Amino acid sequence: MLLDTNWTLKWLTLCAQAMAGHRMELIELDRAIGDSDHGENMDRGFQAVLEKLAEAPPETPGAALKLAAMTLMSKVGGAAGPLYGTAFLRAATALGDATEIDSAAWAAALAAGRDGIVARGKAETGDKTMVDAWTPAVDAARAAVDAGAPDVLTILVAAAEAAEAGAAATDPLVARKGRASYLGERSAGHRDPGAASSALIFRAAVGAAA
Amino acid sequence: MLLDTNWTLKWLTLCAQAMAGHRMELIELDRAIGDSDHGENMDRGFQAVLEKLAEAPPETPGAALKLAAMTLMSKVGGAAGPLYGTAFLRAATALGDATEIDSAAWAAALAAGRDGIVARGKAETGDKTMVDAWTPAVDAARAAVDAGAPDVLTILVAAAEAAEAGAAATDPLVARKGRASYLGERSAGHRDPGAASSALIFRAAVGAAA
Amino acid sequence: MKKLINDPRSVVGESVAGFGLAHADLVSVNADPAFITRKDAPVAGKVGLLSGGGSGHEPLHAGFVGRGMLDAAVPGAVFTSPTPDQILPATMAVDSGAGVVHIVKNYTGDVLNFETAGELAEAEGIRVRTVLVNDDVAVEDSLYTAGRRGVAGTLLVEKIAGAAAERGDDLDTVAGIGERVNLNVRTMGVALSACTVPHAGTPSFDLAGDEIEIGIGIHGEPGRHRIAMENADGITDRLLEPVLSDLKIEAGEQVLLFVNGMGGTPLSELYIVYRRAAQVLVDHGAVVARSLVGNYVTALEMQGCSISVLRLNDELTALWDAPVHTAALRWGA
Amino acid sequence: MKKLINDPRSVVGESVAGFGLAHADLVSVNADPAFITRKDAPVAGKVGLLSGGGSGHEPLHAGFVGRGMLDAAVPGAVFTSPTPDQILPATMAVDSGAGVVHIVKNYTGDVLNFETAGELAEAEGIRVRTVLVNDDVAVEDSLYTAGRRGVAGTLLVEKIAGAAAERGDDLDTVAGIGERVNLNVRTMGVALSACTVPHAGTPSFDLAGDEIEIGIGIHGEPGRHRIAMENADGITDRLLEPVLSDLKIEAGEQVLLFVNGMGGTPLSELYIVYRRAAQVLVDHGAVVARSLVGNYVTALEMQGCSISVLRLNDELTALWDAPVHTAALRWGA
Ligand SMILES: Nc1ncnc2c1ncn2[C@@H]1O[C@H](COP(=O)(O)OP(=O)(O)O)[C@@H](O)[C@H]1O
Ligand SMILES: Nc1ncnc2c1ncn2[C@@H]1O[C@H](COP(=O)(O)OP(=O)(O)O)[C@@H](O)[C@H]1O
Ligand SMILES: [Mg+2]
Ligand SMILES: [Mg+2]
Ligand SMILES: [Mg+2]
Ligand SMILES: [Mg+2]
Repeated sequence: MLLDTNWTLKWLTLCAQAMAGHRMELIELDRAIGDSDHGENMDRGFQAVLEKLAEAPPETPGAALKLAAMTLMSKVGGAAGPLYGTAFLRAATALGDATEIDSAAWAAALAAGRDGIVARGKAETGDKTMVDAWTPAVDAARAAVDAGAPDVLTILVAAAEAAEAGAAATDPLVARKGRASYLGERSAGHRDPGAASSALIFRAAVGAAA
Repeated sequence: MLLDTNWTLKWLTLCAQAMAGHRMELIELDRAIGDSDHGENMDRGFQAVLEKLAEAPPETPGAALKLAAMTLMSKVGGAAGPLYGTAFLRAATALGDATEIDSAAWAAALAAGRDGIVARGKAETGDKTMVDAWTPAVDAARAAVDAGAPDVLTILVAAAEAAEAGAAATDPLVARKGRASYLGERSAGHRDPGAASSALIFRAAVGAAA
Repeated sequence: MKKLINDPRSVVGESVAGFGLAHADLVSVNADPAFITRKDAPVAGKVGLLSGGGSGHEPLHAGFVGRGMLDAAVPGAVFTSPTPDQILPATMAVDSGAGVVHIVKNYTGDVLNFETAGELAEAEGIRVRTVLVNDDVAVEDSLYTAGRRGVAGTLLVEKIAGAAAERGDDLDTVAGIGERVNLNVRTMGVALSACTVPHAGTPSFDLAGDEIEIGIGIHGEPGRHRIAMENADGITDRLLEPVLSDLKIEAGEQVLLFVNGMGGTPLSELYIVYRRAAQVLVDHGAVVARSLVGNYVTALEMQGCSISVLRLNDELTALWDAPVHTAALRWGA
Repeated sequence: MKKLINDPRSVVGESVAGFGLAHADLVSVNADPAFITRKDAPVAGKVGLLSGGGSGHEPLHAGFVGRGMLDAAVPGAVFTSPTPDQILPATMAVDSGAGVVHIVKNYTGDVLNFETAGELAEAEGIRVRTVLVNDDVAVEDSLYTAGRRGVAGTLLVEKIAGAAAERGDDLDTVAGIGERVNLNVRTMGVALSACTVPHAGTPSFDLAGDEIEIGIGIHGEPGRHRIAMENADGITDRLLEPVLSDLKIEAGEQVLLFVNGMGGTPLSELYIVYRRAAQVLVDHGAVVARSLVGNYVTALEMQGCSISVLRLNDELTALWDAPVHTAALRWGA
């Protein structure tokens, strides 16, 4: 299997469903160490993505991700909007005009997305941000490709599992970037909302390929 | 026994104690159908009366009541301040320079006090105000005098019992004067705070003579 | 009860002292008995304008002392009308010989205390005229009540009568204009939560999480009735309806729309109410010529608002627009 | 959750619409994308001043649009920074060719969104300078945080930079003055209660009846630490100490003292805090030359306050005193 435009559209649709379904959960995570808006923002943003996709259905995975990027940038706001926007934009750029994406290309696109987040947000691993979901996911995807995983689904599953583990691993951390950093030690003992939403996005990618 | 200056001072002292002791109870009554200040105002007012009495001890019952009247007028505020102030002032005027007061004179002083409240506040019996404690007390005192009660203590007890019954009888009434009247039917089922504080004042008069 | 206070008994004194420090350019504060006057009082030849009442409604009244509005404010204890021994010296302090107008909200306590103070002032040779404010349509004015309460409309009376006094109108004219404002303004309020009087320590009434009180005053008293929570537009319609029907606003009339916060409601919500109220007025054919939105006549930290509508005419509009320089209301100066 | 709203998702849109209706003489409102501009924008030859951020802090920022202060305000969703597609057209709408200063509170989201908008504006040929406000001493500015937050000091930056722009200063000068204000103001806040974000529906944190949060920001986030309730003087001392020591105020220096309410605290309590803070400053040898007390930079209906101290010099004082005519701050005009 190769990832195509249909998969991309399905992925974004499942992302929107996941954000709607986990809206309160993400709000609740952000309430504990932030300002209670992450779930609302992600839900609003991905609903807007669906509307945009319906208005002008894109023809390539890259075009779909670029449209998603621009929409997230203009509809999410807060820290997550520009960060996810940049991630999707860099991934789209990495994919170029390709209509079908293989494992290696997808792993590279994810890495480009992660690099975009780091470039904008300057967070390092362990700072208790979405980077703590993305970097394990990128590493797992790359490792699977290096190990010769032929099937892109394997890559997607490896990335999703790593992202979920990475999100869970933010629980004990003290935040050093973003709003949660204002809490200092009090941020420990809570999951980072952006890492949690990232894990949902990686899991949706598996669902879209299933 | 006749009522003298000592009795008057003791009465005002017991009034102050009663207001301090029932402060929260009067606040609570006023909270239900008013604005939660009656107990605080009465407590503040009678504490000030005690201070004034200590500064310049008056020589007659009338002078003591006049000092109390002026102090209540300037320290209680709200509806109760002018009404109690007027009542004490009219009673003081009725007593004149007398140093000893008999039953008939006391009953007349109470009636003058009640008339003062009615003159200022225009409330009728049954309007759910302090008048509903004062009028039965005045009537009971007059009736006891008319029945030939020789002892002023009998008068004081009759007045106190009537005031207490009158206050209790305000429970089911719908207020037609004062702040509680804004509640309309919702004022029924609560005791009028001013009637309750009046009953305390009449009861203190008994204590001072005991 | 959590409040930024030191002691329930020192709340008014310390707050007024802080007010005096923060606005020393505008006002003088007399600590005991407590009253606040315009820095330059008495203003030669000018009618003095004095208002007062229980504390807990800030910025009313002290926040409206200054050029073009009040000459003096007399604060009582929280929700307790002030006493004649405060009102009298404040009246004397702002009388330049032209007389003093007392603006009194219609509550038994306020009426009685101002009545006595007025008599005492007259005995001192000061001419006093009283303007009684009773703009609250929640309360029926009948034999069976103490009459309508004075609520948010008080600010409009103070501003407009203040402008009349400032331009040099005489005692009767200033009082007459104040009365005219009162006759042409109606208000209705809602509470989403109670407030806590400092010395009481518990909320002034108990309200379930899905209930609101319609027809509340500004003393934390319960309202006329309790209903299930509704959305902002529904509540706005409910408040505005009796205001408009009582005021008999007709198509083409110019009005001032005043959405007043009770203290604990965010400004953003007041603007949501304002939006609907303005729409309803326009649908009604009225012209919203002036507006005011904010927490001006409050009940401590109560959540809720009131809506006031004032029927304007050219003179009232001009007096509303006239310069005012107070701590809480300022323009053109 | 009881709020005067219709739908959590329409809160900002309806509130801004109401604001536009109530202040049609001052501002124009663009509904989609949402931004508010000065009625007469762009003002020929004048540097444009734009600020924005999440909603829920009203009157910040829209309440400060007008002569002598902001040319544009860009409201995001509640507690969510606005997006470049709002900031860019607002920037274009207020650029007269003299360039635009963006006043940005230091939060990751605000910084990133304004950064992108600034780049896009530059690409359109508009010169943009950014003033980052980070006055909150509760947060240490270190490698281990996102840096200090911008809180109530933002108002002071907007007022003073606004006066500089109004008198005709050029882009770099206006931005430089804004930065100077930021360098000379420090703030510290306390919450007595949380606030409830409309779309979240539950209070932003849970606080026992006898606890308060010290070192809070303006987004309903918990503070640096939680302590048992204290009286107003104790809390004031606690807030003021880090402000003064960080700012290194010395005897004889002139300061502006700003006691800001978080939205749900009565004005009377803010004056109690002001009273103590002014006393402490005087004891410290400082001269409280200017003051501001009120609910200006809020966190919805949160109870609590912040204390800001700004070190003044003759120029800053003159710019503070310069005329301003906005919905929420007005004098001399
Ligand atoms: N500098 C950063 N780098 C990477 N991710 C960040 C950074 N700052 C914040 N985030 C992510 O953004 C999430 C918060 O997003 P959101 O709540 O939508 O924005 P805001 O904090 O502006 O309210 C955090 O949980 C974190 O994962
Ligand atoms: N017109 C009136 N005539 C007689 N008593 C009155 C009148 N109005 C009010 N009162 C009495 O005053 C009491 C309330 O006093 P208080 O709470 O101190 O004043 P306020 O209502 O101004 O807060 C009522 O309970 C009632 O007994
Ligand atoms: Mg957030
Ligand atoms: Mg009362
Ligand atoms: Mg009262
Ligand atoms: Mg946010």
